[in-house]
Amino acid sequence: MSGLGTAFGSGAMTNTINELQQMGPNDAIFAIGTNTTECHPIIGIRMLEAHRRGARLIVADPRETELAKHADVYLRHNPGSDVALLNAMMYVILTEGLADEAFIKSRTENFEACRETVLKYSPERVEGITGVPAEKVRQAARLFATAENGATYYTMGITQHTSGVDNVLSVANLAMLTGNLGKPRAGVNPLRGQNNVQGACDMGALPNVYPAYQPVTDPKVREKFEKAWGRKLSDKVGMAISDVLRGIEEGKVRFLYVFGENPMRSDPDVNHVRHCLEKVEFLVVQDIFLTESAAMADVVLPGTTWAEKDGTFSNTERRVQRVRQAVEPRGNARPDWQILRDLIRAMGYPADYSSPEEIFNEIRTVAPSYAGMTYERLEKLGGIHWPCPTEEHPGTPILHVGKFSRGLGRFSAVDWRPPAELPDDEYPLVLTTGRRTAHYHTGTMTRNCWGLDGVAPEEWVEISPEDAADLGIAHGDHVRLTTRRGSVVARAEVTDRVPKGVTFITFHYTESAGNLLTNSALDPVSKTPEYKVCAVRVEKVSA
Amino acid sequence: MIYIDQELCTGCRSCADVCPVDAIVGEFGQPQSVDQELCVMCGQCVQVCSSYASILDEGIAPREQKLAERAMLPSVKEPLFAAYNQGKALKVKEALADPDKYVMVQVAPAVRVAIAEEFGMPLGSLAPGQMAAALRRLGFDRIYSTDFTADLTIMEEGHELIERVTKGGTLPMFTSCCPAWVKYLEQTYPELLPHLSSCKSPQQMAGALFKTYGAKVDKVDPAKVYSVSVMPCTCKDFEANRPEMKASGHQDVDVVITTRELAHLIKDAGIDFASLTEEEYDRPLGLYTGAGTIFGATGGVMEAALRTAYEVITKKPIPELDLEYVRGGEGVRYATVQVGDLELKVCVVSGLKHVAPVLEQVKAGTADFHFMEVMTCPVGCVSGGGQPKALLPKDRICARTARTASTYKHDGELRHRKSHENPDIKKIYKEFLGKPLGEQSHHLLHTTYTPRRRDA
Amino acid sequence: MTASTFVLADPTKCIGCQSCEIACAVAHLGTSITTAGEMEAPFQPRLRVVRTSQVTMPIQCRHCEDAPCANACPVGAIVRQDGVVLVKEEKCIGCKTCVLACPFGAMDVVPALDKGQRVRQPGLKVQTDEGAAPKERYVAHKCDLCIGRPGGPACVEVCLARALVLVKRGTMARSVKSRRTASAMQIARSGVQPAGANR
Amino acid sequence: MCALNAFVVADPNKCIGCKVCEVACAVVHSDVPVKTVGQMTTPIIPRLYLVKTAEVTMPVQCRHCEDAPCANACPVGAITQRDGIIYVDQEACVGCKTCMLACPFGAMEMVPYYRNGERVKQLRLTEETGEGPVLQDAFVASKCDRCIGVEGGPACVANCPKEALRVVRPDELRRTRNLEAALAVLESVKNVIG
Repeated sequence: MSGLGTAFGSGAMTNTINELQQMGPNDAIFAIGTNTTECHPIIGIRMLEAHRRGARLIVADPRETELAKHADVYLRHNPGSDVALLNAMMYVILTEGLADEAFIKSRTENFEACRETVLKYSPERVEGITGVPAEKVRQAARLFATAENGATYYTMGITQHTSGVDNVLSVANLAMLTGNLGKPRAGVNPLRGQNNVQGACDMGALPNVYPAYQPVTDPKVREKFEKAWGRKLSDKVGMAISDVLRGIEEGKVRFLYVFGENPMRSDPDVNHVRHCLEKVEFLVVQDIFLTESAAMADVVLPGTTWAEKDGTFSNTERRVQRVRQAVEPRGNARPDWQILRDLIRAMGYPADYSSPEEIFNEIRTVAPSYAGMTYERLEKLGGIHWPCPTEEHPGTPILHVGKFSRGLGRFSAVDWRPPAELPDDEYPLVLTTGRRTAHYHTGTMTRNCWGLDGVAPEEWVEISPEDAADLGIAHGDHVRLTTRRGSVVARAEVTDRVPKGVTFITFHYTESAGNLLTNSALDPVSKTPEYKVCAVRVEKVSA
Repeated sequence: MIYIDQELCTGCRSCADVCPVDAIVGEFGQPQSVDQELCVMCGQCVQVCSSYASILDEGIAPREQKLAERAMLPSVKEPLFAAYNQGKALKVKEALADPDKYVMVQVAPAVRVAIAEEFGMPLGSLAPGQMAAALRRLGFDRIYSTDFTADLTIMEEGHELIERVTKGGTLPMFTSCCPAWVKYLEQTYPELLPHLSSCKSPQQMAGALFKTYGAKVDKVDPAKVYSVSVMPCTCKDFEANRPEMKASGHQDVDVVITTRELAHLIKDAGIDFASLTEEEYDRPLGLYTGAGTIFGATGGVMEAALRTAYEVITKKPIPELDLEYVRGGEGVRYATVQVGDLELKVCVVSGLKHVAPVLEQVKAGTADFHFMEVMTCPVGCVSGGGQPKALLPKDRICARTARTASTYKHDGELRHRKSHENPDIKKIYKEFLGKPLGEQSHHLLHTTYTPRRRDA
Repeated sequence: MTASTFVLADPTKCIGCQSCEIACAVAHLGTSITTAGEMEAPFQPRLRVVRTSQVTMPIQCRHCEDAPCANACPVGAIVRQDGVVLVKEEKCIGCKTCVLACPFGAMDVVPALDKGQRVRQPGLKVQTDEGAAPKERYVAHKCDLCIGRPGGPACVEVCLARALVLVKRGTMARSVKSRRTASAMQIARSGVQPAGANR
Repeated sequence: MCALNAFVVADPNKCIGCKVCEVACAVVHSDVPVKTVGQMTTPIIPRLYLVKTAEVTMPVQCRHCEDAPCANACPVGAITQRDGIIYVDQEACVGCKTCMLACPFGAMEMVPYYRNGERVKQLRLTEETGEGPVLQDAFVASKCDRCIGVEGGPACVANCPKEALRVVRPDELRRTRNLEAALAVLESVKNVIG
């Protein structure tokens, strides 16, 4: 979010998913740090279909994902070496005259600084950092830059690093260098991990902005919201999750309201999270199942599932869509908006919303990018991409056409920095984390689904055949993974999906919670933890 | 003689894999038989055969009948397998029961490292004393050891080698103590027979002495002496029955039984082998040195000969007694030994199937050595066809290793380790034989060989 | 002669999502799974997704014309019915010879279910340190092409990548015919002729 | 879910019919340790049986059926499953032979009962003979126990000179075959696509 905001003026996906269906031989797909076929299977299938129609497919991932298997060029780079890899690709594009000079000249700024930095990163020089043969980097760069349109896709493999913002800036640099913005079948496309995370951000569920990314520090903005809501508002930026946990430790945060989130499984260094949740004076958790976090709460508020809900979801491509209630809520469960409304009322504010649509209409008055959307239009058009400023506006499938949200696209000079924790004698392997198709996040929903849990009932840690042989581990053995934070036991999947020196675990399973292991070191700007790299020791556990 | 029970054989031909002379005849999957003319009676097929008589198989002859066919004692309980050698235990039992017979027994070196296995002791257990005790319980009148005549063999063969090397006899010289090897050479390479040492095997030297010197010592009529031999070997009976083996004026060795058959006799007599206390062998023909006992292992004859030849030629004590370079496992080994001014080159062949290429070299005149030891069985007599038969393939290997180790252990622990230092060897030369290669020796201890080329 | 139809996956399309496994397990479950939460029935799909760095695709029964599983079955529990190779569960003794016989690994032996519930054996007990308890009945388990299911095989229906297809006798015949034609054309065009035919 | 019972099976294309497997089986199941033939005072009583006909040569043994018909047929509960092995409690067996009738493989046999190398006699069962009543020898059901507790696994497998026997773990076998089948499809798809 922070990275793309800096470069383009908007943190959202620039293009749409359906464009994949128009891709052909003149188009290129560059997927970096995204296990698309597993985590976004529908998009993954579209990518493979595009590839079958002739679209070029370049995949960069330390793990040989399903998508990587099909790639024209697969770059298996070391975890945490993304900036070096991307700079090396740009080096090739620059030195081989494949850059889009016209686009750079007319649409961007600060190119020289970026160029100067990139020219330090020849593919040969960074081989030691990335682990990718220089020739492969060259192939990938040429394949991408010579395509008429090149679309870049990424997810947490890019963002969940202490260099997450740098990684995103580099992706943005590459897209601008090749002129791949503001046009179809191109763009920079961060795929959101959850169905409505875009909507939550749009609504200002971030420490520094009001709905529609209007900064809390801007007096004019504050004035607008004070007028709309009839109350005095703070001019201070709020806390990131990591600040909240520190705040609890320091006694500054005494009340915590957790809402559709399971920090006891989703946050890094779970042992530390537990310590904080135990310490906080009053903990309220609102969820649809009694999660590990809810089990620690003073008060649990039962929420509703997707099938019991009404309202809108804003998906990864900024498309606002209606969600309609299918069944009545079970037991004491209530829709989130009702719980929140009653809470606001109890706190003395006269909230009198009677339906989600009423709330949506209020959103339209304060969030300019939603202003032109009505339930009727959403219904009729099957969803609208924001920004949609007026009721006559068709919505904006592609951002930055002709002009970036911030005016000129801004190049950044980005140097590679190593991850916060690297392997050493005590913890000799790299641990990286991610998801599997069958399960979603902390498994709160999916592990309660018979079929989904049926195909993936337990954790299988991926370990390379070489490392397994060194450690005397056979496929199916139980292994213990230990980091400086904690230790979990899981089955070993001996597979060359991971390279030598790298192990992989998910964070779906309570029995072997991956986030007991992960490092809570943060990106200095986005405050995103480095889930994707830490040092680990693996041992066979005798049965 | 070696036979294959047609009722039991499944035709797996595992025996053919170990037969060094391709004497196993038959189609795969069909019962096999032995080409007796080719067969050298090494008994390796007996050792490897795993096709046993099952109690669940109602279509085969009753056990009693099979025991009789094999001339086995009726009291034997052990399972029966398709490949077997015709036994002589019944004859021995008969002789022991005959008051008119003065029964002398010799036991070969390799028997003492294996016999205890048949009584539940670990593979390769060393039990010379218990064996002597058991033989005495069985009623043998004199308990002698082939190890003594092994020492004697060294005296004769060592001098023969020195003479051939120094006076220009046929070289290289071959050892002649393995009867299967001798038969093989007679039938396959008769033109090389002059290379064989003229020395009889230790068994036959003992046989010739039992009914001459031995009878004299005991003051018995040689005609009443019944000479029994206990061997790890299924070919020794063939050797004993060679027509020329009558130097004493009688059949030198009357009957040969195997290690396994001795165990049958001991069990038949109800002797609890494991609880016997150790006893000595009788003198003079039972006292032996380490050099004599290592005849049981491959390279042992060579090592024993070198220990003596070195000292006879150089008149100096040999600096190192354990000649590791001639020891080893299956295959061919070469070594060069500095004996005074002579650079003596030797060759050791363990396992008869490895000998043909070496013999081809000898025939071609390209063999660069003076002296060759050949043992038919894989690692020498300890792995002989008459030894206790391991039930599992891996134990067959373990047994070989353990028996070899015990053989060298025994050598290391004996008071004398060089044949020429055996006091009773010195004595017999003084009292009876004169000197090595002398006239009496020539008559009693040396022999000749017969080509037996099969007509095409 | 009626050649069997079968389901086959295209490894170039499959993304390994295992939706087919879930669809299969659900289709054969006999009870509803629409409510989340605790459910006792074991998860027993009749096809399995292979997922390695070389290949990703589900494997299921080919309904072989000379089904080795059926030919190996000592109790005649595997039969063909309308071209579908089926397990007669009531006859199966769980001997696993069919597992040994199947070259595809398409045969499994799993706990037998009656209305989603496991069934106990009359005699065989499992002896553990905690004592003896009746063993559950196990039966051979394989693809039955969702015989009797209105929408046809559930795996094919659910596959979003369209990686699974029902290969029918007609499909095969057409493909074989077109390959024969192509082969003939190739020989004709390349001028390859038998020796001596050049007159 | 616990794994399916493993079993031993022979490859008729490799088997030469030497019966080493039978001997090895009897050796490891002897309650008196035996190394050499001479140490054996009992007959060789194996738990797998060489079949040798014009068409086939291979030993046959128990499949450790999941629904073991032998066990389900046993009237005294002498056959149970322990650690994935269908196991005969020979002390409990009454020698009724129902298990032999039930087993479709002929893997069950009724054999003389030996303990410490000696035949076990019946408690009271006598046979009327000309010389009066004679106490009878005991017989028991006998079958493959996959060498439970034997170091190095089943003796037949470990000792076969032709490596014709192997332990089949059905789950592993299925996975391996699945993979091979998938690779074969991939190969043919590649060939067709070119």
